[in-house]
Amino acid sequence: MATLTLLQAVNDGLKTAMRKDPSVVVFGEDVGPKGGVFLATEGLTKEFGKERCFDTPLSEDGIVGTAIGMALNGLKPVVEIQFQDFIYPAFDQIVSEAAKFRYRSGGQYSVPMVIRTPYGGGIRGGLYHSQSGEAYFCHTPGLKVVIPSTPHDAKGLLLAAIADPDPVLFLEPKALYRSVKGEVPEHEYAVELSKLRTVREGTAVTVFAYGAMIPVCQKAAEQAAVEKGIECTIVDLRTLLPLDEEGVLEFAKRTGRVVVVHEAPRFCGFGGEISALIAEHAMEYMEAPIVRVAGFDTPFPNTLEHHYMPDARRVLDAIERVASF
Amino acid sequence: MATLTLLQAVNDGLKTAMRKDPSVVVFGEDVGPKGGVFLATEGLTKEFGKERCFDTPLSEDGIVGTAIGMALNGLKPVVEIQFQDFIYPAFDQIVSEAAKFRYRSGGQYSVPMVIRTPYGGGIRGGLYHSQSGEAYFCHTPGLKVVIPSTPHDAKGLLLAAIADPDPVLFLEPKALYRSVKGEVPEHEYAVELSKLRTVREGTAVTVFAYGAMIPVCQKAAEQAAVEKGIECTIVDLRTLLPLDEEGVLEFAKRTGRVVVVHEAPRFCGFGGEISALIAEHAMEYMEAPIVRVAGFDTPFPNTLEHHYMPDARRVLDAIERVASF
Amino acid sequence: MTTTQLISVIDSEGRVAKEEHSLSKEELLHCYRTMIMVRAFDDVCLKLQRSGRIGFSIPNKGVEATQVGAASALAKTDWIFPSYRDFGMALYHGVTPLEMMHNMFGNGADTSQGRQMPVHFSFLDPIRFVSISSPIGTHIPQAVGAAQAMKLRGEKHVALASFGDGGTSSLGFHSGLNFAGVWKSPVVFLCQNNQWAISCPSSEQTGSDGFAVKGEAYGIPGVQVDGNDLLAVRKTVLAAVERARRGEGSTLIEAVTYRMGGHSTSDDPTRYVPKEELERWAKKDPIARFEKYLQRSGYWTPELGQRVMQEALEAVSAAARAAEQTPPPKLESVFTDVYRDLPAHLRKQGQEAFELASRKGDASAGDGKFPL
Amino acid sequence: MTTTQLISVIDSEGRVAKEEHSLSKEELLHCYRTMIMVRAFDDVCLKLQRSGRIGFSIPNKGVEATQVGAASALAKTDWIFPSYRDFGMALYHGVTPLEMMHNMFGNGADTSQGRQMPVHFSFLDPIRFVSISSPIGTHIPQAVGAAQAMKLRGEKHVALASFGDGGTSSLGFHSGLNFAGVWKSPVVFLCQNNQWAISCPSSEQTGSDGFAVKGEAYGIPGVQVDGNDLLAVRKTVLAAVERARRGEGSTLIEAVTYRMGGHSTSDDPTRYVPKEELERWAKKDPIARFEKYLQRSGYWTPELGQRVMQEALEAVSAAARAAEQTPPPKLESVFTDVYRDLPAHLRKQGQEAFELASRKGDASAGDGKFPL
Ligand SMILES: Cc1ncc(C[n+]2csc(CCOP(=O)(O)OP(=O)(O)O)c2C)c(N)n1
Ligand SMILES: Cc1ncc(C[n+]2csc(CCOP(=O)(O)OP(=O)(O)O)c2C)c(N)n1
Ligand SMILES: [Mg+2]
Ligand SMILES: [Mg+2]
Repeated sequence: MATLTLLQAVNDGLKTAMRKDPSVVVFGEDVGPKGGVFLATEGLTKEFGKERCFDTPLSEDGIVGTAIGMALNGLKPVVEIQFQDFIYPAFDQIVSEAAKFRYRSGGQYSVPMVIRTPYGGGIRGGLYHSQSGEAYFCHTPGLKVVIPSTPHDAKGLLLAAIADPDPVLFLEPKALYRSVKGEVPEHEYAVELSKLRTVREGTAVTVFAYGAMIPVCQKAAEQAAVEKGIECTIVDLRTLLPLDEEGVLEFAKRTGRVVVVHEAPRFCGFGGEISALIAEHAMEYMEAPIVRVAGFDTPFPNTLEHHYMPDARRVLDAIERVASF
Repeated sequence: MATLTLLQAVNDGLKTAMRKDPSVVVFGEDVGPKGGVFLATEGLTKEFGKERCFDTPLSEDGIVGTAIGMALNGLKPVVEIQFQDFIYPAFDQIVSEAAKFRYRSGGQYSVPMVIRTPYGGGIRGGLYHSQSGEAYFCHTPGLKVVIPSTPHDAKGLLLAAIADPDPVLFLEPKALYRSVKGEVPEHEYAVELSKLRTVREGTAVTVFAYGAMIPVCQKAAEQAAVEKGIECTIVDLRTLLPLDEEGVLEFAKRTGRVVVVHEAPRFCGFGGEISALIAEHAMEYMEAPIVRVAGFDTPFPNTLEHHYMPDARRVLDAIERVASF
Repeated sequence: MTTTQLISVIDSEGRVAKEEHSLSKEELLHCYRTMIMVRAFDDVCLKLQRSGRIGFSIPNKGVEATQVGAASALAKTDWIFPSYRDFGMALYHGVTPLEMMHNMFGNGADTSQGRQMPVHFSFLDPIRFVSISSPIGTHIPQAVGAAQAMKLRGEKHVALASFGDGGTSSLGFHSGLNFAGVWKSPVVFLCQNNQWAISCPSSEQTGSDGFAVKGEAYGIPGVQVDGNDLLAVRKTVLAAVERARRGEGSTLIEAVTYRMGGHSTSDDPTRYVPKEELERWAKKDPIARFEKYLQRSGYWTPELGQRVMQEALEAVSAAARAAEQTPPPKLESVFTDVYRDLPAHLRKQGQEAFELASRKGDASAGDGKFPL
Repeated sequence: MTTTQLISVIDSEGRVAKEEHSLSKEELLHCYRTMIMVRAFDDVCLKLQRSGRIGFSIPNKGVEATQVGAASALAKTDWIFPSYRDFGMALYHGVTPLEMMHNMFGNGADTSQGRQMPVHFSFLDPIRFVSISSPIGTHIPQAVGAAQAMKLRGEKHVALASFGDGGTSSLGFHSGLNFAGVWKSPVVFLCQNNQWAISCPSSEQTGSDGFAVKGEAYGIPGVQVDGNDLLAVRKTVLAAVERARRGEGSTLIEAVTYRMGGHSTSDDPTRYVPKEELERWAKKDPIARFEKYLQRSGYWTPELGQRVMQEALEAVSAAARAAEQTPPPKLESVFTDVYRDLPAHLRKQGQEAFELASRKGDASAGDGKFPL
């Protein structure tokens, strides 16, 4: 097995899919000869030709709109939106079209496709190169929303997303692109969608998180264990929609103490859904308030991004509060 | 005082604002001579001329984008999006621009403007004339989101929204446009934003709702009282963002039993935020699970919309379950 | 690149200067019957709506020649990305009035399972008539993508995207034509300039001189055709289709026509349409014009016309009766087709809905009426 | 309507056929000094970025004449809706290098309070240089709205919207030009065709023949101007500005120029830019060309050139030193300016952040670097 960064694992996943299935096409802004601004698509045009990996005009609406048409007609587009912050021109195509095609046509038409896009903070990108918009898409029935946090999952979830019969938004935590490394099988494999992953087990507190918050939570959990003897379970949700709701409830019940962590603003964020699920279906098991640690309810600042984004300090504080309640 | 429908109250609010403040301009698709597809802007072009109430080309991006420019430069645009379902082409302008202008410019530039749009089901409008997208916007710091449920509030909140220094999304429950009537002062007045309204008081269960769900909850609460002797408090949230969080917690604590109702899909919907707030800050007071009654996690169907939308039956069932827990 | 001269074949008296098409009598009559069927379908739907039996419909009076002329230029292997005012294209290729009526009634036999509003059709056979959505213009880049898939596979099929004058202001118009221009995709863009977008006249939709000229912004040839002239539309679309099949890329066609009815059954056009304008265009009725042409060719008599209309009305009325008696969709249809496989949370929500119905009785339909 | 001939005033040897402008020596030298200041600012920022003192910058080498020529056609009462590669326009009107450097360092004196990335400037004085955002094209309809407000109030000011070749594919381009065409708004649309959108050549951005022709789709005259010729840009923009002031509506100007550096400090243009192309354009350097012209006019010597550059570099370096020593924004700046009045939930979140900092220590900055 090769040791790859998360970014290399994405690249490997794309190549694996393209080698296997000639209907997979990759396109977006700068994904061709340049290989994408993060180099996630590096080498694709070279290996597969510019018919299968190509640049487009600067229009996310056009990228997603044409991808939908290709998906309707037998191709398997895997498109890149350069930054998740720039997905909003395609919001109508994603929310009104991709998510609703199968339903409105009674299954006559469907749009199996993947939209890959780097999301999240930690690179001093300010308001428009740091956002975490997952909640918008998770409130959109018909879509699937996937976020890997390890190289292994990045490749395996991406291959599962590409094989999926429905449109998948694949959010890549750009802060982890080069900062996490891990073993990644060279062959083709899939990590099943809608199944959470246990990162760490502990009986005191359950921490739900995903994406770039996983390492942050791991650090906080280590500190909690070492400094306070509080042992946490960390659950990586991985697929946000359709969510493994049974799994979430199961892990919440085990400890009765829950912390939910994400980078996106708190208000109406994805964490609210986790809290609400538990408050509705596992309330009797709760021994403490369900605490969210999230981005503030402000746009994403640049210089002070480290104050804005949840860090181990904030997660640890929440763990301690919940454990000692 | 005149007795007006909610639709007439909106129209009255627009006229009141335009008479008072010459910088108020109204535009959108079909809002001019036709008076809007629901007639909310009826008579405006006639009274104020086509310089102040006019039609636009068919582009929501253009409507909101130009409105932002006008707001930057001293006008007070009050634009209409014909159906909330058609706001998504303007999503980028709303989320990336209107919501972030003040922040990113350190207060040098701001965009006081109102986007009015009818939302919600109940008119056999199917997937694209029935949606309730409030959660998307409530997850967007920098916006305000307001939903009236009575004619009195429709005018008073609209006038407050127009007077507000920040961008306000004003969602009008189209199902109530003509079905609710109420007394509306002829003069100018404002209903303060970010203050909830108590629709009904009762000690057994607190029901949080807004918009077209208010009459549904009222009906359910009457039935609960008459048939089961369960007395509910109904809270009309009115301003969803910034939410009166203290008020929500206060009313949740009073009964310790909470039902949250909205038309939008449940998953990552606004109701999740209410549940999460309570689960975080008033958990100790809760004597029952916090139950959400919401649209299903599917697109909005047409023929079976009455199954999809929460009705008194479903709300009553939740009230009973929560009361008897 | 843009042809600024309006292409016309049949003159107002039904005369054709030079026989430019290769349509047989049967083919011509098929076009005619289809136009009549559109009008009959409209008439019946209007009555159904006025009597409260369906909620909504969209009239096509005045634009039948554009729809049918365009459809006649396509093969069954081509794809149609239609707007809501295009069902003549489906009828032309063999979709039945009954299949359409199921949608108008939103019953359980509707291809969309009663999920969509009336006139939002979806058909796979005998031609791809891609599921119509309400948001304007979104289908334009989709058509480009579908066409591009054909091109990448080396097929010689084309996609036709149809939209209105209002649709040219949409974002999809810009991105769709721009991508097609760069990719040289085999798409035909058919802009039906019927002079109105609900209550907004096409003169307020754009500052440009007509809509065909917009092709130039994308390196796409633009042509204007008399949309009330079936043979001119057919000829123009056919030329564009053949160009696309030859791999030469796309064409923007502006069919100049007129919406003689309201925008929909919820709309009152007398609030904004000048009476003289309507009268002027009524004289150019595309069906009357085609009848004159057929008559000159010896294919038509007033009696034949009456009979065709009579048969069409009967077929549509029979379809309406059958559709009205078809049961509504099942409750489970609310939950299926969101994804290919029913996910756990939707299974649960469906079960709860069934349980509640058995415990508390069924939900009852409201009396909400569509307002426009 | 579209002028397909490239407008040019100064030839490659600095000759001007006929003195077409009314600029005094001082004015000409102000343009020159501004272009040099842009280049100096770029050079210093590149060094700051390479040495890790700032995170990011955007080079302007090659496009200075377009920026400055356009700015020189505007009055202080006009509004500029710039892109991120336009700060020469701000410098021309009197924004200081220090004000700009505060933004590059994202410090507490930055007008955006360090909230935005570098080069996302916002200035109110001495001219409206409207807060730049990253999403491409969104500012185009905004400029139309701001201009329309002027028009409705009867003011004679104009708005200038500046964007790249890539920007013409954006949704804002389409809606902005479309609305301006219908409204005849007093806007000047300046498309800086610098041949590249990051790694995508302008030939893959559109199928049209250049970008000026796109005006026709909106009934807006389009002109192409040599963007490396300051006097030609000034003349063309001035004509458009005057047309707008006269109430005749907007103009689309395509300034044909070249981005001689990478897209940004994160970009490696050698991965995709053909070497010969760069060499070809290097010969057309707009500053060298203007120097030749000034020299012919007797206003310039190599010594003057050196002195102007030296002064500019010193001013910018001094600004950088001062900005670097200016403290970062205060923690509370994270929470303010979301709304005019701090709402309760943000007050609470801010308090919690302060409390946590006092209890658990301050958050520490990561080492994340901007990747492009
Ligand atoms: C994005 C969007 N905005 C608004 C609407 C509401 N709407 C429905 S039809 C229509 C007018 C369309 O006019 P045109 O494109 O000319 O087509 P026509 O109805 O004339 O055939 C409008 C504004 C919509 N469906 N989608
Ligand atoms: C909506 C959107 N999509 C993508 C990007 C990423 N991006 C930043 S600059 C750029 C290229 C812009 O090219 P052009 O408009 O020609 O301007 P130039 O950089 O050449 O001045 C891209 C794709 C963005 N900022 N916004
Ligand atoms: Mg029309
Ligand atoms: Mg460029």
